[in-house]
Amino acid sequence: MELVMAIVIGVLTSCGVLLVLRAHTFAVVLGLTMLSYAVNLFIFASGGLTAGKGAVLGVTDIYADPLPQALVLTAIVIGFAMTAFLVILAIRARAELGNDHVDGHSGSRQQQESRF
Amino acid sequence: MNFINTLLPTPARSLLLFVVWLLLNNSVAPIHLIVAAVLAVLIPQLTAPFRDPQPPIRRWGLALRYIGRVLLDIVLANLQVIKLVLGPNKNLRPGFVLVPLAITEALPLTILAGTVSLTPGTVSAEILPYQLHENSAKPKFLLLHVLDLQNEAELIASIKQRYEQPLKEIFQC
Amino acid sequence: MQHAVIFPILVPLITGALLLLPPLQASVNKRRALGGLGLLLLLLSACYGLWQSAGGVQNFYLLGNWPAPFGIVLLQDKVSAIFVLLSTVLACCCWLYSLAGEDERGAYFQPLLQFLLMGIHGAFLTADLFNLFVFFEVLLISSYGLLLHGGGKGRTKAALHYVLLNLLGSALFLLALALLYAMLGSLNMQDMALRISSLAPQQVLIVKAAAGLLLLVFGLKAALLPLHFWLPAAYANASASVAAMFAVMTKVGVYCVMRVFGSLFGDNAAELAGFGRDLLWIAGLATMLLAAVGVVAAQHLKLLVAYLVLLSAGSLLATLALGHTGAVAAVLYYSLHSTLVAAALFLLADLIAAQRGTVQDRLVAGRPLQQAWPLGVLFVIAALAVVGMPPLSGFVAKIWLMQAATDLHSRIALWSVLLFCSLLVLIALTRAGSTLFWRVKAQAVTAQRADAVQFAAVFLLLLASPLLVLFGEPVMQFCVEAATQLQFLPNVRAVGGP
Amino acid sequence: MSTLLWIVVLPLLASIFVTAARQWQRSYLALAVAAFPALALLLLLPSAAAIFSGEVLRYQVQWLPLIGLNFSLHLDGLSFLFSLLILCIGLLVILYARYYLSAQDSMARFYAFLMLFMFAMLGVVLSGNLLQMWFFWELTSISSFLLISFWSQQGDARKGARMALTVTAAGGLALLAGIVLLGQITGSYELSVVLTQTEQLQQHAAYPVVLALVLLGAFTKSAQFPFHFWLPNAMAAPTPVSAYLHSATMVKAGIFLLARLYPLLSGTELWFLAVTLAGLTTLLVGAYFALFQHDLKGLLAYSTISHLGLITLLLGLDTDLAAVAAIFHVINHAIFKASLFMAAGIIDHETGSRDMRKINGLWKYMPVTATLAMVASASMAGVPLLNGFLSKEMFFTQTLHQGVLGSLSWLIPLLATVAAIFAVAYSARFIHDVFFNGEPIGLSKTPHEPPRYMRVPMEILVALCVLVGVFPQWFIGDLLSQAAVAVLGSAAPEYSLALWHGLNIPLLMSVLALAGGIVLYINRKHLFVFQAGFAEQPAIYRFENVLQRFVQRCRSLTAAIDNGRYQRFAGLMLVLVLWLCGAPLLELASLQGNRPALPLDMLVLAGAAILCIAAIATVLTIRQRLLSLVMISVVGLMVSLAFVRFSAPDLALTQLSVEVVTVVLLMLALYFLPHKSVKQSSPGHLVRDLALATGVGVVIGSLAFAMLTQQTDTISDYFLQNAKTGGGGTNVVNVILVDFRGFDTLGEITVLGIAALGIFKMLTGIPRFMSGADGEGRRWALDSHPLLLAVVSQALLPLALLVSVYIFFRGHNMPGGGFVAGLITAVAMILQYVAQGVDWVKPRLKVEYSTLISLGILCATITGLASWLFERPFLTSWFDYFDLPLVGTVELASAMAFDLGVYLTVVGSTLLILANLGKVTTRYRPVHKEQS
Amino acid sequence: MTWLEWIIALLVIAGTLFVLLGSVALIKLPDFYTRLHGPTKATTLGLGSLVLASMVFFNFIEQQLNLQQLLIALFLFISAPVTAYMLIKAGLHQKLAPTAGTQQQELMKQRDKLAKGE
Amino acid sequence: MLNQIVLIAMIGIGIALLLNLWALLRGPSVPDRLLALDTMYINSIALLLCYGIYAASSLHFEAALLIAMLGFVSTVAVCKFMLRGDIIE
Ligand code: NA
Ligand code: NA
Repeated sequence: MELVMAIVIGVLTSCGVLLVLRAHTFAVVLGLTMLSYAVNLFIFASGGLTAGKGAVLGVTDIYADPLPQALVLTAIVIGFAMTAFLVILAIRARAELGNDHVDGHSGSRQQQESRF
Repeated sequence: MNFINTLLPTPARSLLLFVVWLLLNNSVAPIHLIVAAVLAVLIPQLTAPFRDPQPPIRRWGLALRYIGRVLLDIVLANLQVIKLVLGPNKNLRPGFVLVPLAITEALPLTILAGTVSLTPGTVSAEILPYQLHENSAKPKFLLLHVLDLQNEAELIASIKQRYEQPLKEIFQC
Repeated sequence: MQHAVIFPILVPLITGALLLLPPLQASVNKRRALGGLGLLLLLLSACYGLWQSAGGVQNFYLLGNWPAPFGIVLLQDKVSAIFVLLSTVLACCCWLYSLAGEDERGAYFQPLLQFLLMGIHGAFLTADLFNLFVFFEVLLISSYGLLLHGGGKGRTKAALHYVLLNLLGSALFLLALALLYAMLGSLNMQDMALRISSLAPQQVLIVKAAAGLLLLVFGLKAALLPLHFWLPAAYANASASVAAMFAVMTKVGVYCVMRVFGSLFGDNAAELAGFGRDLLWIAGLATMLLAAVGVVAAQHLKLLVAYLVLLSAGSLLATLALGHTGAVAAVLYYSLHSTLVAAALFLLADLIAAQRGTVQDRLVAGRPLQQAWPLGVLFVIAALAVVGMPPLSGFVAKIWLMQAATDLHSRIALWSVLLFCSLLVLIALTRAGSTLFWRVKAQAVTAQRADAVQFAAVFLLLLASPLLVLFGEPVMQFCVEAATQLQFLPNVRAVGGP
Repeated sequence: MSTLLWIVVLPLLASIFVTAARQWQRSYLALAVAAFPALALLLLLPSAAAIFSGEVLRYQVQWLPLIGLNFSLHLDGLSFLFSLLILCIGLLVILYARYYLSAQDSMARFYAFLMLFMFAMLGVVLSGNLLQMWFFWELTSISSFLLISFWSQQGDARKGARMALTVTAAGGLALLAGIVLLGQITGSYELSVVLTQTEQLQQHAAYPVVLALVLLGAFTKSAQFPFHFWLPNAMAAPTPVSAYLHSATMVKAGIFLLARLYPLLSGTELWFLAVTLAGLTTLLVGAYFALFQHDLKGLLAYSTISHLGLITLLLGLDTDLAAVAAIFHVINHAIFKASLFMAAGIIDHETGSRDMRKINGLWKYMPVTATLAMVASASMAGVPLLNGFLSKEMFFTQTLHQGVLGSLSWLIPLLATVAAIFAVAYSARFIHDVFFNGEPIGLSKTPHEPPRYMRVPMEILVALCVLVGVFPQWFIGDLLSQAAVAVLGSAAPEYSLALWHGLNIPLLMSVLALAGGIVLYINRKHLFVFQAGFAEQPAIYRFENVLQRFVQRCRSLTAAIDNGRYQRFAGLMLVLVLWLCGAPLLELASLQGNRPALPLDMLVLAGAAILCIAAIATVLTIRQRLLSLVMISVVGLMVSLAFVRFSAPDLALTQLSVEVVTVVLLMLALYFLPHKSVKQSSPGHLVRDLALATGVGVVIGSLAFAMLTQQTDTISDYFLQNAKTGGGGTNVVNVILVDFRGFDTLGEITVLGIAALGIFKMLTGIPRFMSGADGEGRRWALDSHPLLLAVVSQALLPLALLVSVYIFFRGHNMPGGGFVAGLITAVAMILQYVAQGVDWVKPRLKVEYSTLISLGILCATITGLASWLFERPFLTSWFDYFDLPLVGTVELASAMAFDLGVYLTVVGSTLLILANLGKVTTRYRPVHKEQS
Repeated sequence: MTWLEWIIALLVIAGTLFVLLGSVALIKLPDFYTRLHGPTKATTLGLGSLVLASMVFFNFIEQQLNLQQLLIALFLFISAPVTAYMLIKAGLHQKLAPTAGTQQQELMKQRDKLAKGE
Repeated sequence: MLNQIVLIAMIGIGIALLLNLWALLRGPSVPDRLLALDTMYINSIALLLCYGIYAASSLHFEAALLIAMLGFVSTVAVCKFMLRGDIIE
């Protein structure tokens, strides 16, 4: 099971990274969302995997590590706030700069200068 | 009576909330009863502005019967759908049907459209004309998509008779 | 007054929240008054904190009354007290400056400034790594809002890059946190430091990866090469008092390197002791060089100052990499000096730009300044301070940084880079100054005269520089004590333990 | 000895005073300013007795002992001599400047800068601490910058000043490095200590470095070759400045430094060679180029360079007497050069030109000035009976007695003679070309004698030239000997100051120089033609060009690195991740740790497969944005299910509700963004990104695996044990959120609130930019608020609120809590917006969202503050159980109030964001014809 | 297995089959409009029987009062028709082609006129 | 025995989810895919219900309820987007 989890995290990270490196804000937003999935799973995984019944007292006698769960919750909320901000910022950039390129200029110029 | 009207402007809604709260808590303990009652009063008050006026349910018995009939229809008709879905696609006779409407009030109409969609074989596609603004013409047609359309007239009649008529009576509209 | 430790976080939080209430939304004056009151209280509590910490005790504040290391703990020591006071003083001046009208050039300036302070102070005070992340986010999101204050294409573009990179950084921070929690089983920095010495070899390597990530994250905040990308554009485009306020933001990164790496990878961290110093050293020096080149290359004053901020960040981290108490003390002093002076320069750049018509702060001939004499004097003072020329604080800071290098190699590298950069900055600033003040092209036009509060803000910021020299002895002594205290890790498990 | 302090500080006070008194009448102002250095002089002179008897006066205050910088003054023979020069010539210059400056010039500003400079210069020469000396050293650079650029409207003045500052400050930085290194070697910066460490220093491996750095400082300041070029360009300064800075003070600071550190640094081969060669070259270069200057001040500037070279050369010679000669020449040069600069100033002032090709025959117009200038020139040329002759004689003598260059040492006297010939020639030119040589050409005014008092300073100086020249021992004997003692660090050697030392080689050299100089001057035409062949761009242009090129280089470098490309830096950051995380992983023997693995099940495998495929599909469909949004929703759903599967119901709830809000948000965003994007990445780019993405994925995945298989002892047990007893809740995750780590949550909701504020900020005044049709070019449908949706959403609202309340209250003991409850409420409200629009919702909603945020944050904070009433730290929780009749046991907990804060903030923030965004999209909706 | 368990098993299996059926319909049926029928009905019904199974399980086997699951069914029965309605509206708006044998396709075009009340 | 049956049911639902994914990837139109996504939401509820029986735990009920409530909202939002471009007007 751990291996599957690790692979999922890896795949999500890869996809996220690939999207984060695109030139359009929308792709980058999705990439960051994907990365945050990966990160959340990663934090979650830091407590180890438990197939018990959560961290609710009295329901079970094997408890999952509650702390990483609490951390993930915080991370999810903060991630949401940040994503929301970024999305609106992307809109504003589109509106003000006339395109949705991450660097705020049109595609044709980008193609000539697309160097890493 | 007046007091009750201001306290519970929408009794059906309050009742629903009361029951749902108990369901949610799986309990009829006194504390939950109290809370359910409070919420059943409070929430409708709070959400009253967010509710367009709708005709009230006049005939509760009929309403319950209607629900039962719909549930039964869902189960029975689903069995027919099994055949259609599992059989070869060439046997399908899909089609669009325009059902002229007798009821025009929003809530009954919604229930009608919902019922049609839930019962297998038909899906409500459009309520025509659109209610774009307050002066729009009242709804006249329900456009349906039918999975296996054999007899259009029969289908229309059955919908009007099985669902539209009872709804008209329930809401007295 | 056991609660005084948390004042620097709560005062801006409450002020910021109150500023959002409808009565304050309606009136500019009420908003300003409340904002000012909040800052005043904050200043008092920062001073009190400094006074409290001067006693030499490390004050713990157990949030929720949970014993360490289980609950979140705030730690007030000399280092955090210094930085809290620094950012508060800075904020007061920026706030003062903004009163000339900048604060109303967009919504929510006052509350965002308060929340930014909350975030910064939280980062300075917390002893919990995850809590540090949370406060990072608080300060970042406030800074995003502030960066966009006033609107305009340049700001939007700069903010886009700033936000994107920082979001990546936050993700990395979380990865690092998770790894550290998984290996060390705790989030309290001091507790983690205790646990780090008893790691299995396999775990050490994983912690190393986490430490690398942390270094990246803090490097991003501190704008270390090649993670500095966001800084020049963001600072150069931000509106004046925001840019000035941002001068302390890179210091947050520096502070975290100091605090987190100092405690986690301190002397008792076995084979992880001193982790990252080599990297910081190289990257710090490279940052300095790049920044100095940027300073020379800058075609307008705000960008120039932005690169100056970068330069100071590089100097701080390179010096920090030397790793001994003396270096840390020098870093503390240099932080005080560079933050305030850079902030003053940002504000000055704005004042100058406002009086030069369409050319703004671009370094080309323009129309004469309306108030050339007072602005010129302030500019000269700020320039002297930033170049590190006597009689202002820059030279003391520079000498101290130089003295921090004691072995041959670090001397050669640090001194040559530091002095070379000083020279480049000098060249750039004399060019800039002579262009802005002396190369006059068009006829004088009556321009907006700078507001008295604006002058006051710049003056107050610059006043710090001579004061840091005149009263250098106690300040420096305090820095040394703070650095020494930083080296000495309190046993957090003994605090309110079960 | 606080008089020392006053001597230094008085000019600074003058500077401050004059700034305050800038409205005063010019003469009064000058007088008042002069009073300060005059007073300082009065304070200095009484110490002469002590100094001449060999005492050293000190004054020390602790200042910044941590870096070794103390305020420390040190008055010995050398500093006495220099202080005297600085104060006396300073006084003369103040007087002179009173008449020199025109009515347009701000006298106050001039005097302020001049006094500042005097302060700095006195500080340098009186410093008893090396760091403090550097402090004043740099101050001289700065104040001289201000003085040179006094006429800042002239481009030459600005450039000249910048050049002078750049060169001298660069030297200053080197000097600083030298001093710090010196301090670190000798363990102190105090002169009194440092000067005793000669042996220790000279045997230290870093001695050559120290020497090089210090010499760099000294040579740049004293305009030694090859750093001499700034001095001629500093002539753009007002002439009183030149008379002061470029004759007697600033340029002598370098010489002073060499003299000051003479006991410490000299005596080694390296010193002799470096200093001698620099001095000799400078001597020759200066003398040679002086002849070709047409600008009066240019001639004097090169002459100054040459004389500075001469003094440096003397300090480099390996005889004690050479050092004495050097000091002697410092005095003499100061006197005659200051007077010559003043002469040049008068000529400039009265003729309006400094071009020797234009000004001729002034003897007729200003005979007194001409006489004075001629005497001073003669002194410069080394004519007997004048002071210049004496020191030059000593110089010649010493060139004959040294062995610095080994077998080539004979070159030095030879070249010295050559330089002397040139010196005579340019002095002759100064006299002949200006005061004789026909009539003036094209002058703007008719020259005449200057105002009476403008000539006084010159008269005094020229008188000194003669007096010293005739009665050297009487006038400066003691001064010189005590200065020499200070330089040599021991008793001065035997020497005699006399006009006549008999017929000897030096005298022969003098005669040769005088005769040769006259001959050379007479035949100068040939030399001028020869020199014209090498016509070069003036130094100032070359310097500016170099600087300009350098700036351009910097620009292209900066542009190449900080190219404004997000992708590059994001990529770099990820490469760093790969490196920093990958490197330790490579060392890892095995990823597998000690924790027992969970058994695999098919369902999880299926879920993982769906998740991965959906993630990849998101990437593949990224250019059809709506589609990739749909794909990523699947990922989100699967992540939530994973949380359920692995015992994290709270996470699942949160993830699910956040997911919906995010989707709604992204939909709103899509309205503004293009629905499809053009391909922008080249294949190479893509391959590289793919490789990077794979690499990072593998590294993070491996780390995850390594982490998952490691068993660690964590602090979590404490939470499990204390959640119920200490936190009053059975849902440990929730208790952590609202209690153990409630502070995190407070920060988290603050983040959410701030994000909403920031978003509101961004949305106000956003320019219009939106599409009138979808990606395929279809116009939008008519039905803005479908009936069915409207009715159902109205019906769902109370139900959703009820569920919110339920989730809210159970959160403490079961999965749920304020955050999820808040999102459910928010989503239900959003559904109202979606179904019926802003215009419908807005009037029905009485509360401002920002107020909700504020109340939420305040509610949580005040809950935390309440614990202060019970003398507990912030956020200390409280809970209790109450037995109520009929109702049963009820738990009340402060955590609920805290959670209420969370709830309010979440609702407020989410709605503030979405409702405002919705408003914006509608405002810019193009109106369809059919609809109107 | 007790008879109660048999009932649960039966309900679970029926539910699963309907769920599967809905998903198979999604794959198999020829056009968007016909595919829509599968999930909106079969799946809803399948879910209904699973809810029932769950309720029986918790109330009678686990012996705890548990009627919450009803709410899931309630929500579903309220929302499924709206989802279907919105989806088909979107499909019609995008003029997705119905399968060849579809009767009265002209109604799709008439819709625009009827919508405006003409 | 019951557990075995529920497990098999869960695998059946898992297969249904995979089928949904196939439909989602195949499309061809966006409404088609959206339909697949919506079905996925509903099937997830089914899965959670079965899992509840399997684990004899009602802890997952809220998650199912939330999917029922919220999955609907996001599907509707996407539909609204396709219809009007603007989901909140
Ligand atoms: Na002439
Ligand atoms: Na809208």
